[in-house]
Formats: sequence, structure tokens, C-alpha cells
Amino acid sequence: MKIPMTKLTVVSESLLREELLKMMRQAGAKGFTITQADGEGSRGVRATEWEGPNTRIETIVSPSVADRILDQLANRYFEDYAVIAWMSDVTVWRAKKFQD
Amino acid sequence: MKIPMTKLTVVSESLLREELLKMMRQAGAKGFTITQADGEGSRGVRATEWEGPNTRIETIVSPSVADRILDQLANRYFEDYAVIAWMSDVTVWRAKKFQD
Amino acid sequence: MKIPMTKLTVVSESLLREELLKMMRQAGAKGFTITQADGEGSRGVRATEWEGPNTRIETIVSPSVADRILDQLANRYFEDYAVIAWMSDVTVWRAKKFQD
Amino acid sequence: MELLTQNLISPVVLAFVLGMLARAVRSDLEIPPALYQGLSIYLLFAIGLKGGVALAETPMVELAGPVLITVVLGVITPLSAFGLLRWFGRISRTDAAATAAHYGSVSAVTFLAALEATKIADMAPNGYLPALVAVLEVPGIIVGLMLARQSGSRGVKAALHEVVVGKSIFLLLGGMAIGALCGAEKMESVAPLFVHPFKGVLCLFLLELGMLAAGRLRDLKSAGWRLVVLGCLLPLGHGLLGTAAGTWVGMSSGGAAVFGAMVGSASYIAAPAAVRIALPRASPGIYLTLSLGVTFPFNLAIGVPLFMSFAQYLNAV
Amino acid sequence: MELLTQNLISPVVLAFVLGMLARAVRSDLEIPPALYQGLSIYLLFAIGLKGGVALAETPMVELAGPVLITVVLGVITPLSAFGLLRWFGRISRTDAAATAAHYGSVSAVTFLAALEATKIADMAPNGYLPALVAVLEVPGIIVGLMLARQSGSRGVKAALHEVVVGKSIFLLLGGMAIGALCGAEKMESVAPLFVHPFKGVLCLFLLELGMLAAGRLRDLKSAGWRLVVLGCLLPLGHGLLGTAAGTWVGMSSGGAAVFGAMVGSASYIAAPAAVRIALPRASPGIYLTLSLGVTFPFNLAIGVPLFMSFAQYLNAV
Amino acid sequence: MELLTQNLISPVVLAFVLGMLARAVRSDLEIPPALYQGLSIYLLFAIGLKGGVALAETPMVELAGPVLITVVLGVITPLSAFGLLRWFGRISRTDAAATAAHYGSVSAVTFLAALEATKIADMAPNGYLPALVAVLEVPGIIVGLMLARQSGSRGVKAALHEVVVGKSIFLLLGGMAIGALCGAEKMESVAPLFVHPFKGVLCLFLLELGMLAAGRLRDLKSAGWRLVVLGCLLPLGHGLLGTAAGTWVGMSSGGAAVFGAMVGSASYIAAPAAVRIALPRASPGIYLTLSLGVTFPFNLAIGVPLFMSFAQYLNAV
Ligand SMILES: Nc1ncnc2c1ncn2[C@@H]1O[C@H](COP(=O)(O)O)[C@@H](O)[C@H]1O
Ligand SMILES: Nc1ncnc2c1ncn2[C@@H]1O[C@H](COP(=O)(O)O)[C@@H](O)[C@H]1O
Ligand SMILES: Nc1ncnc2c1ncn2[C@@H]1O[C@H](COP(=O)(O)O)[C@@H](O)[C@H]1O
Ligand code: NA
Ligand code: NA
Ligand code: NA
Repeated sequence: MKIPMTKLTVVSESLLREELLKMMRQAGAKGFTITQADGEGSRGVRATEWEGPNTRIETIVSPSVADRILDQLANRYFEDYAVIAWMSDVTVWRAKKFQD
Repeated sequence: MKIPMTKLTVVSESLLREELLKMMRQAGAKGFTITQADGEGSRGVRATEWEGPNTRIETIVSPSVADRILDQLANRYFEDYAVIAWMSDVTVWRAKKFQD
Repeated sequence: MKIPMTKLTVVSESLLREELLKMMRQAGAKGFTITQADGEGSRGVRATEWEGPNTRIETIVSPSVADRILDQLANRYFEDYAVIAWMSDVTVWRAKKFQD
Repeated sequence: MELLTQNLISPVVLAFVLGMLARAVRSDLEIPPALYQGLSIYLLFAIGLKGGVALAETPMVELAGPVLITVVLGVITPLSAFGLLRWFGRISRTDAAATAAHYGSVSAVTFLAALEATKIADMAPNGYLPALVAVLEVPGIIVGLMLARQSGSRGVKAALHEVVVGKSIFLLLGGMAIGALCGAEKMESVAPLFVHPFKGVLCLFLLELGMLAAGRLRDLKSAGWRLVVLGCLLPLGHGLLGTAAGTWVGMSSGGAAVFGAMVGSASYIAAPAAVRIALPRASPGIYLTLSLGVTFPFNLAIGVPLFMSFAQYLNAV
Repeated sequence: MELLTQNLISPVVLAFVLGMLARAVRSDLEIPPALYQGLSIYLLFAIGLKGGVALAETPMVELAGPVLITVVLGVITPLSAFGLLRWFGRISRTDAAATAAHYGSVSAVTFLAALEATKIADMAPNGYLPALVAVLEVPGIIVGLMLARQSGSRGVKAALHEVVVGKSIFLLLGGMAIGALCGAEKMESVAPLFVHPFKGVLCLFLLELGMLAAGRLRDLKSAGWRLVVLGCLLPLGHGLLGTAAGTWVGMSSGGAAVFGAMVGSASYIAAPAAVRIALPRASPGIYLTLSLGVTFPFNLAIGVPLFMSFAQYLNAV
Repeated sequence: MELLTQNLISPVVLAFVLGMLARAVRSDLEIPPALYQGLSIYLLFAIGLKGGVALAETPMVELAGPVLITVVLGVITPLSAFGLLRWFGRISRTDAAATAAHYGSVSAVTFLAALEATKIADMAPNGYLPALVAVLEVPGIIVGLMLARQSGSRGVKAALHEVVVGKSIFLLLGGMAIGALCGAEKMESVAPLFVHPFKGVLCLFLLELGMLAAGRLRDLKSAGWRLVVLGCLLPLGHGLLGTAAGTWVGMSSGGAAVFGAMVGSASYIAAPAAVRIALPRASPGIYLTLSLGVTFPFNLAIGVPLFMSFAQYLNAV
């Protein structure tokens, strides 16, 4: 049962970790894989620079959930915080895990 | 020499790390990139929760090797363990590295 | 404003981290997400083995920048160092961030 | 009673409480995994070193009784745990066997906490006890896994390898070997790292353990009151039995109390890893919650002082 | 003058300089984040434990004055900082408010460095000071955020939660509670970890802080000379005020000097996290650069010895 | 002979053996990288601090001879290593040059182990030795790289920058500067962290080093017996030469033994990083295996006690 899904990757300053996870859960994401990451981007400075690195969140979702999450990111985070996101096509098994 | 290949990502409880790597090697994978990850999914609890986080394994393989690994995952791990896997298309150079 | 871009992932022995980042910046990359990774590949030994793990660099760039970086990698690093790279298609928002 | 208060108001116990509190108030306090692993490497290696020095000074013949009784208790306790978990706890065979493996094995941190408590109360425990921790770690897990009657291909053998060369036992035994070979005099040069700051490190470790235990408490409701009761009764029964057996084979009253705490404790490092490999269908929500969320705090707060009183009583009789 | 040299040529200050040098010569020296977090957990918890023991021995009535004056200064200093940053510093309301929150709050490391400096100079500081660090951490941030006049939905409340159960205050208060409950005697067993190596750990921490501060210095140019001047004047003014107020409410001269350093210091742990949540549009390039890149080294090198001399002078008058 | 046994049965050496054993039995023991980096930062900084204090007390004129002989040996040893590796070892010019750079440089941990061994045997080494470690680290690498005759664009210069501001030398020199500036009295306050637990930390570090060396041993077979023989002969020859030279310039017998161990040792931190940058085609499978897998254990077990006996003999003559 190979099923095409969408993988959304969000990289943000680590301060936002809990907040972003909560938002994504509400938007319908069922699971996350989270890694610590260093980063370099258009904003040099991090308020939490020494609290540790960026947070990189991957979540496999349906395209509609991905869109919902992106809307939220665009409305509430992109402008003020160091957050970026990208989306790619993946194939998964056990698709029931990822359904919303 | 750009060549299309398959990238398989497997995220599992870290207890399985060596076992999964061995299985993938036998299935024909020639290399791995491994990161530590936290995770959240349908199973809340990890037996190894405090032994450290999940393991996230990426391997670039030919589609047939990817299928072989996925078969093994589905037969031996998906039901009992906290394991998920996804597959995506990538383009690589130096393709001889990845051939089986 | 969803825009298709290219994600280039480079995994290398960590000794090369600063050098590779510099090269990519010169080639036009505007940002990076960097994680520590363990690895296994065709070369068993790392000179920096115990200095810590591999470095995994992700950068979202335009296809032309990706090609420029890959040319550099192929010319200067692939033969002598433990470096691999792969490329995949992604969709991003806020595309001005990634333009060269 | 005074023992109880004295035990509760100690840096080690209070650090555990503080860790639980951190989770309760949703503090962002976190011990980085690398640090946490470092603390546990330190504790196991240090206790091994110290035990090794003591062991080298213990005549072989004095060890026979304690080692034998440890193996016997390592076989009995998972059986009694299994019976009660099936009959009173009403859980499946697999879950009961998995949990029994935990109660048959031993929690190194409970051992350490008991050790400190007896020292504060001036009840010198026997020096060879760390060796018994290593001995007690294994049989309970074997018996537990056998109770599951699922000796599949990857079963007991893989799990045992996991335990025996697993880092806890390896560091404990390795430290003991080094301590025994070097002897007291040569170990003095490393005492400023491995002996003096020991209790402080234990504090930090319990801070983290408190946070983990608090996480487990969330699962208590789904575990049900029957299991919670067992999580208190099992360490009580096993612990008193262990204290009596320890006294019987000639341990000092401090030693018997610590031995009781060991027998009464449930593993939450070695056993969970082994059980997860061998019995993947057993629910960590049951065995981890009971061992880390119920039995560990029970022993820390009530078990240890109780076993100390009981050992003193037995000794006075 | 002699105090100044004596203060500058100390392991703690030189470690900070070495850290800055590491960045200047582009050394690949790096303190792993896990280690760094471990050091800061250690420092805050240790200072809490010690403060708690002292607190338990301080009569309540002796505390009233110092606590009250701390709250008052915690309200005054962000206001004066805000005024100067707007008028002389010429930055936007949001940036000024964000920065004011930092100057209203307190830097735990400056506190520790001052503590060590007074000890070396044999000016025993009052034991209850760590409690005042916890008290001082909060009001400045509240006032600062209110100055921004942006009490949006996620504003002040979320930020306050961030501060109050944030790990720094949590460990400080938690350590104090444990220290106070256990008392001096019981804490002796953990002294080899939490007391004796303390100053060495502070050294390592300052090594890292030096590297971070050097990173901030790069942004100095874009901050402009007006802000750099304020980064020195604000700690000077607030510090002298704090020293005077401390003397006035009856602190020892060592205590008043440390209190001055606290009041003069600018937070770079608790405040930045809170401000980032509540005022995302304020520029970290301003508030972090000033507090970590200018004010912290200023206090370390010049502020602390100055407040010590001033406290001695006031005491002699 | 007695020296040999006494040296082998020490916590430091046994910890190394335990580390090798961990890999041999496939234990899952692992020192987290962050911790490991922390240990090495600690060791280098601590040895620097201590050396700095001693250095400040050494008259300049007494240093001239030792420094000069260190530079001379730093040039000679890579040449002799290169010659033997080409002629007897039969490896390519690039590989021989890369490996020669390692034997010309110095292993800080071998230095530390030798230091401890002489202290146990009551052979007080000279206080200025840490300074010589820093001096010895550089010339061997330069000579080695020049032997490769590949001064390409990124060659020697980039590699040298790597070495000189690399964290090992930076921490060593930085620590020495702080120690020299502060002097013995002020350093007392940080002694509980940087002096007393030192040997215990060395133990933990060697535990990790044992695991890494065991990993290297796997490559021994492919290296061939000729290289293994050289991995023993080179430290032997260089070490005896170093001991003699040290005695000749007036070091105490303890100092000459430690100096011999330094000269005989092969770098496995600074040199590999530099060589990897400058000579990417040289095989780490050769130079790392020899320096970490053969020469380091050889020196630890046989070299150090031998140099001690030799130094005593020379001194008695
Ligand atoms: N082009 C990019 N490719 C990959 N990661 C990026 C890119 N731009 C930004 N990032 C990541 O997103 C974080 C925030 O970016 P910024 O808001 O531009 O500072 C950075 O720290 C990086 O981790
Ligand atoms: N939808 C998802 N997207 C990304 N990662 C996931 C997802 N679901 C599960 N995971 C990862 O897989 C691990 C095991 O999942 P589970 O078996 O559902 O507990 C989790 O800890 C996550 O790291
Ligand atoms: N097939 C592969 N899939 C994923 N990562 C790989 C693969 N091959 C190599 N790598 C990564 O690239 C690094 C260097 O590879 P190598 O030069 O082959 O030793 C390895 O340590 C891995 O992290
Ligand atoms: Na037990
Ligand atoms: Na302040
Ligand atoms: Na050498």
C-alpha cells in the first residue's frame, strides 16, 4: 500500500518549538520527527542563540493539511520569526498513520 | 553524470539502530546518513525513552533496493515497533557509489 | 506564492564544514540548515572520527545555483574527501529569500 | 518515623521531587541527553570502582552466601510478581511476564539511594553489595522472558546479550575489576572525581529521573488502580523478604537494608531495553509506568527507611 | 585601583578574555551546547542550594527591607533605561522597551562574578542575595513589556510564564528550597560537587560567554556609538544606585557591592527569551549586543570593582 | 620490571583496556561526543593552567635549553620516521610524509599519562613541560607536510592555521597564560575543579580512547606487519633519544622520562586534522591506525616505564 503524501519540513528558532508543534497538531498533523539544527539565513541574530540551535521539524501529512499549516505559518510566523518551510512529495507505507 | 535514485528515510526507536542498519546492508544499501531525532507519533511511550532519542536513517539506493528494505520493514517491524519510513526521488552524482 | 525550488543536501566529514559553507555562499546559496550526522559509506575511516560526526548541510537554492555548487563539489572534493550530495525538488513559500 | 522524615528531607530525594515539579509546572528545564548519559556512566563506573576495592578485601567464603541468596531471590521475585500481576493485576500473559522481568531485576539508582541513606544513618553497608547488583540484574530478566513462553528466534538470546554487555552491567563490572586490581591505595588518586562528588552527581541524576517519572505518571490513569497497588505491594513484599534474607546470610543491618531495597526495586534501564527487544508486544505503558512511576518513588520515600527499620529490628532480635 | 587590577587578573575574568580571543583568532574551539547547558544548570542550582542554606538562617524580618528595595529598583531601572534609550539612544519604542526589559532584569553570571570578587577581597556578602536574584528577575521584564504598549494576545502573559517557570528561575528557586529544607549539615554531603568546584565551573562558563560576547561585538558598529555609550552608562548609574540602596537597607559592604552589580547588570538569558516571544519585532541585534556585548564585560571589568570601592566608601562614611 | 607492572596496573591504563574490551565484546557503551569533547577541553585547559603557574616560577634562562632541544627533536623525528616508513615500511611518499607528521608532533594524552606515572613513582617532573608540548606540536607537522612536496594552494598554510589556532594548542597556551598571570595563590580557588579531579577525568578520557583505539585495531591487518613493527620501533627510538636529550639539557629524571614519552609519541588529534586538510590523498587508515592503534598503547604500556627506567639509569651514571 504505497501512497503518495506530502512531507513538510519547518526550520525555526528553537524557542518556537512547542508553539509550532501545537499549531501543527491542531492543523491535523499526526506525527513529527524533530532534529536539532544549526542554521544560517537572512537574519543573523537569534535571541536564543546560546539556548541551543534551531529546530527542524518534519511531518508527513496529506496535501490539505500541509496547506493548512503553511497558511498558519505565513500568517503568524514568517514575518516576525526566523522560520522557513519547504514541501516535497514522498511515498509512504502504512498510510492510515498519516490520514487526517 | 546526474542519475535519478531513491532516497529512503527510516525513523525508528533508537534501540533498533544496529538491527535496522544490518538489515539494510543485507538488502543492498551501500551507505547511510544517521541523525538523532526526537519524535512524536501514534505510540506515546518508548521503552528507551531516556536512553536517548529516535534514530533517523537516510539511505540513497536504487528503487529495487528500496523496495526490498520496505518489504523487510513491513514484515518484521512496522507492527510491533515504532518505525516509519518514507521514500522520495533524488538526483545524485557519482552514481557508482550507490549501485547494487 | 508557492514556488518550485531545488533542495541540495551535502553530507561530508565535519572537517570540511566551514570550507563547504564558504564555497556554497560564493556559489549563491543564501541560507543553510546544518545537522550533525553519523555516517557509513565506502570509506571506512575518518581522520576526524573522534572530533565528532559528519556534517549534513541542506540548502534551498535555484536549480542554477545547485548546479554551480555541484560542479565545485565534483571538481574539488568528491575524489579526495568523504562527501556526497543529492538534490530533490521542493516547493517553498517566501521565495524571495532563496533567489540569487 | 524519624528515619522516614530524615530520609525524605535529603538532597537526593528533594532533587527527585524538584524534577517532578518541573514537569508539573511545565518548566522548560531539560537535562541534555549527552549530560544525562554522562551522569549515568559516572555513577555506574564510580560505584563499580568503589565496590571493587571493597570486594578485593572481602574473603571469598564470605561472599558465597550473599551471592547464592541473590540468585535465588532473582528467580523467586519475578515469579511472585508474575503471579500477582496475572491474578490481581488482570493483565495479559505477555504484559505480566514483561513486568515481572523488571521486578526480578534491580534498579541501580534505588541501590545508590539506599546506600546513601544508610550512610547518613551511620548503618555501614557491606562493601561487596555492588557485586550483588550485577548478579541480581540478570536472572530476573531471564525468568521473566521465559514466563512469556515466546522463545522466538530473536527472543531470549538477543535480549540477554543486550543485558550482559549492556552499558550498565559492563561499567559496573568493569569498574569493579579496576577497583579490585588497583586496590585502595592506587584508587586514592581518582577519589576526588569518583568518590567525593558522588552524592552531588546522584542529586543531578535524580533531578532528571524526577522529570522522567513525572512523564510516566500521566499514564497512571490508564494503568488502573490495581496495577498502582501492585506497584507498591511488590516492592514492599520483595523488599522485606530481601532484608530478612540479607540478615539471615550475615549482612550488617545497613547491608541488609540496602539488599532489601535492591530486591524490592524494579529495573528501569537494563530490563526495559531487553524486554523491548524480546517482547515487542508487551506494553511499555505498563512496565515502565509501574517501575519508574510507582515503584521507584515508593522505594525512595517509603521502602528504604522501612527496610532500614526492619533490618535494625531483625538485628536487635 | 588595586581592586581593579586584582579583579581583572583573576581566572574568571581571564577565561572570559580567552573566550573572546578564541573568536578573534578564529580558533575552532567550541563548547558543545549540551556541555554549556550542563554548566548553566550546575551554576544556577548550586547557587540556589547555597543561598537556601543561608536563607534558612536569616531571620524573616531582616529580609523585608532588601526584598522591598529589590522590587522598587526592578521597577525603576527599566523606566530609566527606557527613557535614556528613547531620548539619547534614539531607537524605536519597541526596541527601547525590549532593551529596557533586559536592564530591569538581572544577569546571574554578573551576580556570580561579583560574588567571587567580593570573596577574594574578603568582603563577605550577605547570604540571602541569591533570593534577591530571583526577585529581581521578574519585575523588570514586566515593566519593559508594558512599556511596549503591545499587550497583544500572546504578549505579556506568555512571556511571564516563560520567565517564571523558565529554567533559570526554576533551578534557582528549586535549589534554594532544597538548601533551606536540608540545612547546612545535610548539604555537606553534596558540597564536593556543588561548592568546592564552583569557581572552576564558573571559569569554563565564562570561556563560552567570552566566545558569545565576541560574536555580539561584530554587531557593535551597526548599533552605533550612542547605544554603546548607554551600554556603559546604564550599568554605571544603576549599579551605583543599587550599591547605595543596598547599603541603606543594611547590607554588608560586600553585599551592597554585589547588589549593585545585580541592579546594574542586564539579563541575557531570561529576558531575551521572554522578549523574543512577546515582542518579536524588537531587534535582538540591539538588545543582545548591548547586554552581552557591552554591559556584561563592562561590569566584569569596571563595574564590579567600582561598586566594591563605592560600598566600602559608603560604609566608612 | 616492577615499574612496568606498577604502570600497567593503574586506573588510567586499566580504563584504556576496559575501553578496548567494550568494543571487543560489542558492548553498547558509548561516550556521547559532547561529553568527550568536554573531557578533552578540561584536560588541555587544566594542564595549561598548571603549567602556566610552574612556568611563571621558572627562570627564563632555564627554559632556553629545553625549548631549543624540543625544536631540534621536532625536526629530526619526522625525518627519521619518514626515512624508515619509506625504506622499511614501503609506503608511498604521501603516506610516509603524512605519517611522519604524526610522529614529529606529540600526543597530549601520552604526555599526561607519563606525567601521572612519574608522579606515582615519586619522580617529580619539571613544571615547564606543558610549554614544551605546545612547542613540540608544530614543527613536526610542518616538516611532515614539506616532505610530501605538495605545497599546493590549500597546503601547508591552511594546515598550519588549523594546528596553531586549533583547539588543543589554543587551550593549552590559553590555560598557560592564565596560570602564569594569576600565579599559584589565585589559582587555588579553581584547584577543586582543575587539579584534584584531574586524574579521574583522565581515566574517563582513556575509556573513550580505548574504544577508539580498538576500532583502529581492525585496520591493523590491512596495514601489514612492517608498519606495526615501525609503530613500536619509532616510539622506542624517539623516546630513548628524547629521554637522553632531556637529561642532557638538565631535566630531572622524571622530567626526562616524560620528555621522552612526548618525543616518542605520535599525535592523533592535531596532526590528523592538519594532514587531512593538506594531504587529502594520504590514507587515514595508515596514519591513524599507527598512531592511535599501535604507538599510543605501546607507549602507555611499555614506553613510559621504559623511559622512566632509562632516565633513572642516566641520572645514576
Ligand atoms: N536557503 C535556505 N536553505 C536552507 N535552510 C535555510 C535557508 N534559509 C534559511 N534557512 C534556515 O532557516 C533558519 C531561519 O532563517 P532566517 O529567518 O532567514 O534567518 C536558518 O537559521 C536556517 O536554518
Ligand atoms: N506523520 C509523521 N511525520 C513524521 N514523522 C513521524 C510521523 N509519524 C511518526 N513519525 C516518527 O516515527 C516515530 C515512531 O512513530 P510511531 O510508531 O507512530 O510512534 C515517531 O517518534 C516520529 O519520529
Ligand atoms: N548511499 C548513501 N546514502 C546515504 N548517505 C550516504 C551514502 N553513502 C555515503 N553516505 C554519507 O556520506 C558520507 C561519506 O561517504 P563516503 O565518502 O562514501 O565514506 C558517509 O559517512 C555517509 O554519511
Ligand atoms: Na528486584
Ligand atoms: Na538590572
Ligand atoms: Na613525537
